[in-house]
Amino acid sequence: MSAAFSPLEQMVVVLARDLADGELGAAGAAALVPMAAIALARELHAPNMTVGGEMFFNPEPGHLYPSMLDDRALGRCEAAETFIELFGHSHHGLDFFFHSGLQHDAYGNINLHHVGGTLHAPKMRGPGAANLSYCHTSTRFYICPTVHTARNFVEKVDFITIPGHLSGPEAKRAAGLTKEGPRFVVTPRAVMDFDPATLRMRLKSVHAGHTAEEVQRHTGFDLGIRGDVPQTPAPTEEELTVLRERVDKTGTLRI
Amino acid sequence: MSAAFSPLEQMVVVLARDLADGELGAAGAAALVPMAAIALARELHAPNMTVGGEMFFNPEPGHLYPSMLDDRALGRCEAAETFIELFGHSHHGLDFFFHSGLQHDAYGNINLHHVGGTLHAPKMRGPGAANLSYCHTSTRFYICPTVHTARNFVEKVDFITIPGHLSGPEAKRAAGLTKEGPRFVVTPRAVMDFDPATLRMRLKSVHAGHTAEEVQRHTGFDLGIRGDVPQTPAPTEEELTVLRERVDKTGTLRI
Amino acid sequence: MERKKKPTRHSKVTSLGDAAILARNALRERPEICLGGLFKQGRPVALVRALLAAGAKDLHVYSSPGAGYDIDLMIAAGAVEQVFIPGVTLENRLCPNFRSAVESGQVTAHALDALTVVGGLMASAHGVPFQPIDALRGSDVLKHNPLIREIDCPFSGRRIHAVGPIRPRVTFLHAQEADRWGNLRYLSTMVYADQLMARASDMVIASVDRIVPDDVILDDPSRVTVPAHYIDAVVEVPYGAHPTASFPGYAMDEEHIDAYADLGDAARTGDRAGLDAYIARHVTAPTSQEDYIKAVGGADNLARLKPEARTE
Amino acid sequence: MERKKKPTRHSKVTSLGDAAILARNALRERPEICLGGLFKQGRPVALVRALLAAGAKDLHVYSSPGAGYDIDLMIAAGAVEQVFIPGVTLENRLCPNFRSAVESGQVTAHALDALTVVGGLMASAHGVPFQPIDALRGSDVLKHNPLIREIDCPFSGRRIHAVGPIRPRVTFLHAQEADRWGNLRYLSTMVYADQLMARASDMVIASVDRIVPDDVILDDPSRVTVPAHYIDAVVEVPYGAHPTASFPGYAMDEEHIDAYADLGDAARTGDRAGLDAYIARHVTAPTSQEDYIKAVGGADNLARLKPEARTE
Repeated sequence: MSAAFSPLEQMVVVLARDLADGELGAAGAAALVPMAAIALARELHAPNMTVGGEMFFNPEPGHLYPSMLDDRALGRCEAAETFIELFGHSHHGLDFFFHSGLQHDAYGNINLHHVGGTLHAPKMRGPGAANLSYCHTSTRFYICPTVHTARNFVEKVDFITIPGHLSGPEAKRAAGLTKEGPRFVVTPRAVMDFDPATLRMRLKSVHAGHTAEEVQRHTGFDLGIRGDVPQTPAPTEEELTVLRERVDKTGTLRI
Repeated sequence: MSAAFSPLEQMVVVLARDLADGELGAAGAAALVPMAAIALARELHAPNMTVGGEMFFNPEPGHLYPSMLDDRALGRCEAAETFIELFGHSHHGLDFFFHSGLQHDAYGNINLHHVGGTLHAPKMRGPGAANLSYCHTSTRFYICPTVHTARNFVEKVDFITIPGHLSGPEAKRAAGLTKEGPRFVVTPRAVMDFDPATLRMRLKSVHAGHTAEEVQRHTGFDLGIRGDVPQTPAPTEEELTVLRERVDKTGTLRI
Repeated sequence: MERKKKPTRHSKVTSLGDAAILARNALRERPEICLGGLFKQGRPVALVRALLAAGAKDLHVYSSPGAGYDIDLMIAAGAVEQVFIPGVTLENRLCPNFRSAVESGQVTAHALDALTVVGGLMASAHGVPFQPIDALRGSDVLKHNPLIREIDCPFSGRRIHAVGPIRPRVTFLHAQEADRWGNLRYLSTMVYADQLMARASDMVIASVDRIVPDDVILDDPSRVTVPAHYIDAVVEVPYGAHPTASFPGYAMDEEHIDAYADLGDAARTGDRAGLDAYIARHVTAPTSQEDYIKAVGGADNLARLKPEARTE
Repeated sequence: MERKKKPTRHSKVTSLGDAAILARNALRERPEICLGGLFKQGRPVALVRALLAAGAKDLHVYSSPGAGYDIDLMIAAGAVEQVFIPGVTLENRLCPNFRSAVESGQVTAHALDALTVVGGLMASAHGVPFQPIDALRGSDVLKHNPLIREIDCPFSGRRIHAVGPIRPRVTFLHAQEADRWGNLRYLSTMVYADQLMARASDMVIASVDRIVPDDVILDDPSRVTVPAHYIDAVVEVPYGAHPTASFPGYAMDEEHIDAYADLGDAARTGDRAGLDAYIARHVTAPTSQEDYIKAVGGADNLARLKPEARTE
């Protein structure tokens, strides 16, 4: 049994395990958990991973920063690029990317534009998003919001900023989305994946200290729970030690 | 009366006088005379000229180099660009540029591809040319070969690498060439310009020590000589002093 | 012989106030302004404040694909009509005045993506009538994006997207250093879309934390990020990016931005007094950057914004 | 707890011979090779010699828009079928073997311009199906250029040109420095089209005058010209660009290139013995760069190629 760990640490470890050596990927806009996952994977099993596609390569920050678009995090890295090179990466795609939004729906679509109303007469206007391409030019992406409630997990998003699986396989094909799309949804409560036949989200495992019933209660659509739901494998002692000693030296993931 | 000067020095001075302050221009491939002309203009009357559009800005070489694509000439300059920026400059155009070729014809068209035969079965294959755009995206250009014979000044070039005035105003319009095109042809013997009505080349002035008859004899088409041809104004003492003391310190133009 | 002295080259160094008037007048012809930097990094905020103080109105604002504090402040000051920026956020929280203005219909915020903005700037920089884009699928942004259109690709035969040139009338950039001719040296790790914007725009005005001697540029030309050719005016403004970052000089002032956002949130719920006082104190009242630095607690206070050394 | 050691990252450093075999085998799949540098600056000549020694044949050669010595040598060695380079010249004289081979019909030299080549590399680097070009008029090159076509511009309605992606199977680059991961640092003033080629190509192999410690890169990331992401193999080859220049290490060896061109001119008039001996001595016989350096007179001789200091 491993030591006590925070919900964000659990998220980081789940994501890190799925990133393979030699891959190229980037963290996206809400970067704390993804950057930690990438850094942990590089320390543990993926030394040949390249962090790139966001105008810098392989940053070696002194500690975790909430945004990667911060020279304090990038002062030491291997190379810097500009938006012109990012234009190319966006077309060529990465191996993995991360997203999260104001709303996420049953098919993994993400909304960052508005909740309620219309785009130009919104009830609540969100930030929008810069990069809409990595979600489908990349091999796969992960959805990893740091909150999980029935308000941000809804049956249907009000606006599809980032397409996930749209309304399922047929819609995805029609839109020309040929890659895997969202693979996992990792939240502080649980891990979800998508039914291969319907591409609807379903509960895959719940983190220690959480229950399937609780996760369903905090989700605005049916998670297709049948029988016992496995527990998310907790961080191993090695994972936790490396995470705390070499990646998150200041304990940002435990605040 | 000014001091003795070389044919190349005369060419440099003629070209320098026509370059205005505040303009943007570049030297092209056969760069010795154009670079000297640009540098002389900057020293004498055009301190706000920008040398750019060829992947470097405002070089300050220690002496004249035959090619500008030489880091010895570019070690001191204001900035370096790449072919991507050159792509943009080629579209936006410069104020002035320079060209010379294997053959130049009566309408200022320039051939760098082949003499005799066809492109893929040439009698003599030339070097080709990298930049075909500055000749018509730029406000004007100059033709300044360092030899002037009946073999490189021909009625019609075998291949139009660099369009000058094509076969005159109508052809130029049809091809979408909307700028001035070649303004002057400056050689070691003389200065030529183009008849505004026909756009055919004509003798404008002969350099000291040369005659109109001699220039015509070394030109493969009729230069439209009527009556007396003026002499090219010789370099002034100031021009020559500045050229030798600040631009061509090693006397490359006098070899 | 009496020889003429070498003629004098004009410096492009100007004052913050003159730069703002130059920009404001140009923007009256065509209101498209573009801002360099990205989110809380390298934003030309001193120039933005000066432009607001000079009374710019009805602006159409572009940027690299991500912006936050400055666009929010411009909206709070009532200077903006349309926003052409894909992502508008303070990163750790939403932009309060942007939200309010869009929700109330006072400002139109177009749904765009990064490739449209970057592609449009590329088309303008390259001098071509459009830039093909082939990486947009499935997003509702495609239904609303006013700048792209579908075309038949002459090479692949497929339907792809294309964007025409985005040519800002005025672009503001912030760099760490420049010479007096306007050659900009970025010492920050990233340079965002700043080079591209400089190449794409009609007029470019840059603020720099300091002017350096000519030889600094000539001795290391490949360090110049934006050549002077593209620059119309350069203004020496210490802390010119504040409250955003200018590495390695100073980090983003998160405390300042958070306090500003709190005032914006208060204004959303009806209490605009704090926000108005903020604008008066930081935008309207200062007649110089020295005044502004005093208003934000003086240079001693700003010295706390350590960039946290590269070798940490 | 027993903790695993941090796993090991693979170095991309390889030998000249292995790099040449890697390239040769890839080029057997698709013979499109691209060379970095420009004319007599920064050309990857050691890699070219190694590729010739490894027996590459029937190559289609691309480059930045200007090349000379290396393409001429490749033709002299009988390795080239088609040339896609706008300008082929030694600058002070014509390329003798290029001329002979084109005049005899042995090699096809396409009529191209710089914007076609650069635009094709841009399309490939950007991942789009074509690059619009709107600056080509009046040249006979347009009648023969095999890579461009006319399209109707969807924005302006005018007829413009477009070029599809140029995606070299292998690109050779020469930089002054790299770390063992393949992050390339150019210390030369210009970097030509080298970044663009790296982004546009399937496989990129770089020679560098020296490998530097990791920290040199990490301490100054904005000095990295081509990130390791784009690089498949890096070879440490002192004087790897010789007889072309690698600033600030060494200048172009004009004497060597002129002597080579004299042998080429002799071959044009029927006497190929000198040219064959040159190829044997410089290309076929050396089994290492040390051998090559000996063949050109040793390091002492090369030390004469002073780059003439920036501050001259």
